[in-house]
Amino acid sequence: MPTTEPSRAELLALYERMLLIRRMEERLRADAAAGNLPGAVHLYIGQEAIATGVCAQLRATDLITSTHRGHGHFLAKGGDPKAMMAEIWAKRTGICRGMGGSMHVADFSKGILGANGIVGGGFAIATGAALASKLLHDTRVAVAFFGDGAANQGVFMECLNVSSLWKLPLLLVCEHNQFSEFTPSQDITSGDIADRARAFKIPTTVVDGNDVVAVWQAAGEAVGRARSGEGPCFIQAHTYRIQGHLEAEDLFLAGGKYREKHEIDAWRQRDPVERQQQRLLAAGVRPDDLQAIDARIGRVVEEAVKFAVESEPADSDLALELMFVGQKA
Amino acid sequence: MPTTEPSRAELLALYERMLLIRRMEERLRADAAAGNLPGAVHLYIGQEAIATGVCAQLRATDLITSTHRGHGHFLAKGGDPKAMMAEIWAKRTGICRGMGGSMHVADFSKGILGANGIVGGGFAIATGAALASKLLHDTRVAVAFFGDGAANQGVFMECLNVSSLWKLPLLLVCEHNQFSEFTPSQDITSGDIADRARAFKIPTTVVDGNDVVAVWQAAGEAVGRARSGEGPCFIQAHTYRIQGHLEAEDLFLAGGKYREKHEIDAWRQRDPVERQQQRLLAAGVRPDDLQAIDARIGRVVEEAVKFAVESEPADSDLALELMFVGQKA
Amino acid sequence: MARKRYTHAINEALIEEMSRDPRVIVYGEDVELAIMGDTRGLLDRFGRERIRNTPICEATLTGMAVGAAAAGCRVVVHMMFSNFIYTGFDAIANQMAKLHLMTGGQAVMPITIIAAYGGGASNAAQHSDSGYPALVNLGGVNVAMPATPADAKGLLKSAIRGNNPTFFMEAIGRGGEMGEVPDGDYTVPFGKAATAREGRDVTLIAIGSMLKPTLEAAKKLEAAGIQAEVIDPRTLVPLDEEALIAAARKTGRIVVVDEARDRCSAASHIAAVLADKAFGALKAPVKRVTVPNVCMPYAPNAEKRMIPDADRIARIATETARA
Amino acid sequence: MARKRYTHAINEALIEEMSRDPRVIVYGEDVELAIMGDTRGLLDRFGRERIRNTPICEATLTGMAVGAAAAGCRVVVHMMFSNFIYTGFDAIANQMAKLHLMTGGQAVMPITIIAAYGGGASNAAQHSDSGYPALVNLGGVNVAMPATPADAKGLLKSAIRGNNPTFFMEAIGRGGEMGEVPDGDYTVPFGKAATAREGRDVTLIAIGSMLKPTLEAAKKLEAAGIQAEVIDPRTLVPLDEEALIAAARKTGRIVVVDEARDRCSAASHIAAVLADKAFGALKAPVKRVTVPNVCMPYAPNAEKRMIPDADRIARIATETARA
Ligand SMILES: Cc1ncc(C[n+]2csc(CCOP(=O)(O)OP(=O)(O)O)c2C)c(N)n1
Ligand SMILES: Cc1ncc(C[n+]2csc(CCOP(=O)(O)OP(=O)(O)O)c2C)c(N)n1
Ligand SMILES: [Mg+2]
Ligand SMILES: [Mg+2]
Repeated sequence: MPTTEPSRAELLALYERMLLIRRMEERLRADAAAGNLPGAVHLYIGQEAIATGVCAQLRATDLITSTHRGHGHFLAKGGDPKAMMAEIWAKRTGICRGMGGSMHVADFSKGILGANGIVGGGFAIATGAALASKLLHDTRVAVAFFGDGAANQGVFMECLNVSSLWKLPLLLVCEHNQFSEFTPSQDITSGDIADRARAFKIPTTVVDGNDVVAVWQAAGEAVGRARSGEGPCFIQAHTYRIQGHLEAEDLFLAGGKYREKHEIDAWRQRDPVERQQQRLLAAGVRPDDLQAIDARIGRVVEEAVKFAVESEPADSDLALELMFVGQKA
Repeated sequence: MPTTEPSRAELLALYERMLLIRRMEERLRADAAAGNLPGAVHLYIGQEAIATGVCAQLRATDLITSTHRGHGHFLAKGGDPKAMMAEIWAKRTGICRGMGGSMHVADFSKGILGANGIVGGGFAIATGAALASKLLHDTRVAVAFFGDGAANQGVFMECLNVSSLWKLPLLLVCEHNQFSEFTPSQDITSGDIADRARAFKIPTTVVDGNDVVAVWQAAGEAVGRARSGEGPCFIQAHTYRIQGHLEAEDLFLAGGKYREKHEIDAWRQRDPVERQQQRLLAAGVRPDDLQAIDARIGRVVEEAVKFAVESEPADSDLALELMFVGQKA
Repeated sequence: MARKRYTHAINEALIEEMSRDPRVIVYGEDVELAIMGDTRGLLDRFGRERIRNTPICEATLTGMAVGAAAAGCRVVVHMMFSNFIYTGFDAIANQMAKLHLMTGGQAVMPITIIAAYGGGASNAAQHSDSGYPALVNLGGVNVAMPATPADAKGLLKSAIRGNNPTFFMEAIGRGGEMGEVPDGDYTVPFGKAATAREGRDVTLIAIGSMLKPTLEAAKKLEAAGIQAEVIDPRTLVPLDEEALIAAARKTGRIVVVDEARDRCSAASHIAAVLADKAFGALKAPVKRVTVPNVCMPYAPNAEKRMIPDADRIARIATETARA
Repeated sequence: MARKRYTHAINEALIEEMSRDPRVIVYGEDVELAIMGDTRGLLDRFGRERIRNTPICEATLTGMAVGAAAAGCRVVVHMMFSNFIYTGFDAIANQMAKLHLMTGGQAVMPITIIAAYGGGASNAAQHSDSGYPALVNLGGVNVAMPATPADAKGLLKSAIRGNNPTFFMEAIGRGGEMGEVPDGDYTVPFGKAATAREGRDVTLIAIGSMLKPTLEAAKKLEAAGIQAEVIDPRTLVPLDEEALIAAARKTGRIVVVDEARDRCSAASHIAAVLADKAFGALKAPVKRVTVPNVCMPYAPNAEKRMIPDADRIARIATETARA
């Protein structure tokens, strides 16, 4: 199958989406450092190309599951920056009404079945969503985003098996960012994760996860295959987690070290946002146009923060109502 | 590595052990049909070559985990027929004092860490045993016996990963008997199970599970490798479950059907006990000698049943003592 | 109304609900040939798109239910023995029970999980647990404990139509028991206890599988001149506290009977609720008749010793009535 | 005796027990760099043979503990947050809690599982459960609930030396709290409640993380002229029923405080035990102060509303003392 090249408009859209994620995350980093955010915050900086490239191939009705590092997936799938920001600020206007927070941003109306605090928690949910799509004959595709660490959870294999057996419209996207918390991936991962998918006869692609176009192309093929009833696909995207596992990780590490600064610096050279910027410039896009995008996104982020800050705190009794549909806790 | 050929004495020992398992199982089948046994009984008839061939390569101190279909493994690893029979008869002289029954026969003093009612329950236990062996530097090998159905449990993959990473002295033996309860294996298993082990860079052998010599040879190599510190091995042994999933399965099936009689008949032609008998005869063993073995085993079985029948029922209050070591329930 | 087996009543409810709503699907290990009997005939009627055997992978079965529900199905998962709930517990406890809250009410999970619990068949410890207290404690899942064929049908239909995850706990070994079952579209609401027997001397609260020996015990008590009231909560979540409190106030003498292990059992919880909210009316210690804190031994005599039976219930009820 | 942090006390116990017995091993996700702080420094001291990071695979971590114990190690598994216990629940509930019985006493499992529970840090529902009631109900595992640094050290040492599987529940967010910790080989026996404060008007039974707000509440009560006795069971399995009953008899007025969800909580169970065995001495309804039947919301204000605090405890204790 010949690889599709993105149009200039598509290239710009990919860039803009990545930049939105980047700027939102940068702002969250600052607010976390300032002590404005309750709870743990896991940032997606450095991995933006993956969520962006994949989600650009999805329809609004398609379904995704995400991870504890879920802001990027939320935004890439069309989630509202304001509602996400308010959620992380624990406000009643948050997308989950302040009940979920950073690790649980979800917008079911947009097919975002939620970030997830349980590593590996998304596999079976996405598989079930793909099953429903198949049984209801509605051509929706389900995508499970997950980390290299999550690929060691047994449910990963179980879902490879089930989805392959039943030819479910499922796309599994492994974001191999080299770490699982403070443990280097190679210390806890035997063999090549892609071989695990191959063992179940699932078509597999390994891509540069810092190249949004490469991701977009791989996802395009995979989603097309899944949607046309050919069953699941697996994409392994190599990338790097630029930030700590979570903000304030130094507190947890108490002087301990698990990676070298030069490694981080080397990966900064492969920054996915900058690479896409270079590509656009090379394709003749004017720096002014890029700056306009940046300015626009700056305003989106500011508005989101303003909205979050000015919103009311969450309803402190809401949990009693929300444990069940139409039934008290 | 050149394959080792078993000596005549070894061939005879393999035969005798298989026959012991066969006769014990036949007797249990009869007693189950007669309503003498409480609880469910899953028989190993047709699969005897696997437990026998593998356990013949083990030392008394090596450790095994087994399945709901565990009588064969128990006997092959040197478990006492009397104590097993009494256990299944729910007697206080049973190897588990009547607390475990058919699905839980265990003899820790012989490295038999137990049959297991949880499909997939043995993987991690065996992996943990192998870990202890490695940490305590005592060269014990751990073996996990499991069915094709169990290979779809996620813990299988988790243990492939852990054991491969840590080069644990673990042997994984998949007894592929074509079924998981009433479901044909191919309906619920995607790809080749052996490929799952290969994905973790674990050396893998596929053998005819109805040929005890082939199993013995494969196990010999694998156990040797594991013992010398080279890490885990995987053996897939193809076989067939001649009996129902459990005795009295017709009751559960209520007329439903999941396999054809001719299929069973075809596999009867490949009976592992008879094949070994033929091999012995071809090697010049006299029929009289084989009959003597049969007679000897007949006596062992009779004694086991007699012992079981004549033993006292289990202590009905024992559970209150045995939930903890030195602590009341 | 016709006399039917418990298993048959479940089967009937499944057929009716699958016929009523094409979004209802059923999956589990060996559901096609109906290892537990309750899914018999569904394959022929509805085809493999709507009922299917799965691989053995409980962790995925429970998680998949969440996803399939989120994407528009009404999911019935058959977990066979309730001990296998533990194998699939992660998605139950961390996702199913929490997602509606965590998503601010977005996730709606019409999921019914069927599982058989309890001892009495020498299935030994790994196939005999009555592990529902852990489910009750989760907070976000309903727990239905049908004791009769009629309630089995009525509660299962309510579960499948409902919009909350519900555990439908089958009383093992009672699958063959008979009882009157209303025909047609019979549903039993959640959170409504039933009075199985009226009486003024002592209140016996019997959960699920314990209803039958409790009713037997009540007969024995009657012979001894003690009128026992027998109440069946029918669902543990939601719990009909009002009815239980009213029943407790009526006699002031309470025995709660539960096949769960004693510590943190449903019996403990009900006793605690009454020791709080019916305190003023209590005339005797609130008693629990439960399984001791053991897992089920295999030997029939040892197993019998652990499970509450009519004699034990009657003995303790008599003491309570006379205390 | 020296003032130490709770986390530091745990760390000390680990170091002492690993030094004492070469068969003690520690594993878990990110234990090497000590994500929870309590395993800090072990790697340097004992090397990767005895403490090591694992892949993320809780189902295997718990099952592996059973096998490693059976083969001669004393195993400490760090599960990080107690919600991940659910992920590894199969081997806990089906193997660890049952094998000693099922094997007729052959399997001996010196296993300690450390996990942090409870809310208060806006970690949201999947990182804030106090799920120990499910463990208590299993029957075959001990459950230790250290509330103070001293008990953290003493109970952990007992757990590691013991021959039964034990859950050692860390009170999250209390890792930084200080308290006197006896030096050297200090152990605390299982099944012995501690009287944290004497009083004659009302008995407050406080579990784990709830000891601190309960002691605060007792101070408030004192200001109002109410003398509260505060009892800390320290282990829920085994449970020091005798001490609790004696304490209940002393005042006849009981409040049980528990960070678990209410239904089938440890508080329910203790209340039930007292409504049975201390019935004659009770002067007021037995009260529970617990988390309502919800999972933890993320927003700090909403979370605070759900977790019992000194004010709520004091209010209910006052009502109970005056009832
Ligand atoms: C079931 C479970 N176990 C452990 C954790 C703790 N934890 C949170 S993130 C993480 C590492 C995940 O690594 P990976 O999947 O590679 O994702 P990344 O953080 O690299 O994006 C761990 C162990 C958890 N949240 N859930
Ligand atoms: C966790 C769990 N799930 C389901 C079952 C029910 N069950 C018992 S045996 C079995 C099939 C096992 O198949 P396989 O592993 O191939 O072993 P075989 O019976 O063929 O020897 C199933 C599903 C169980 N015992 N444990
Ligand atoms: Mg990672
Ligand atoms: Mg099989």
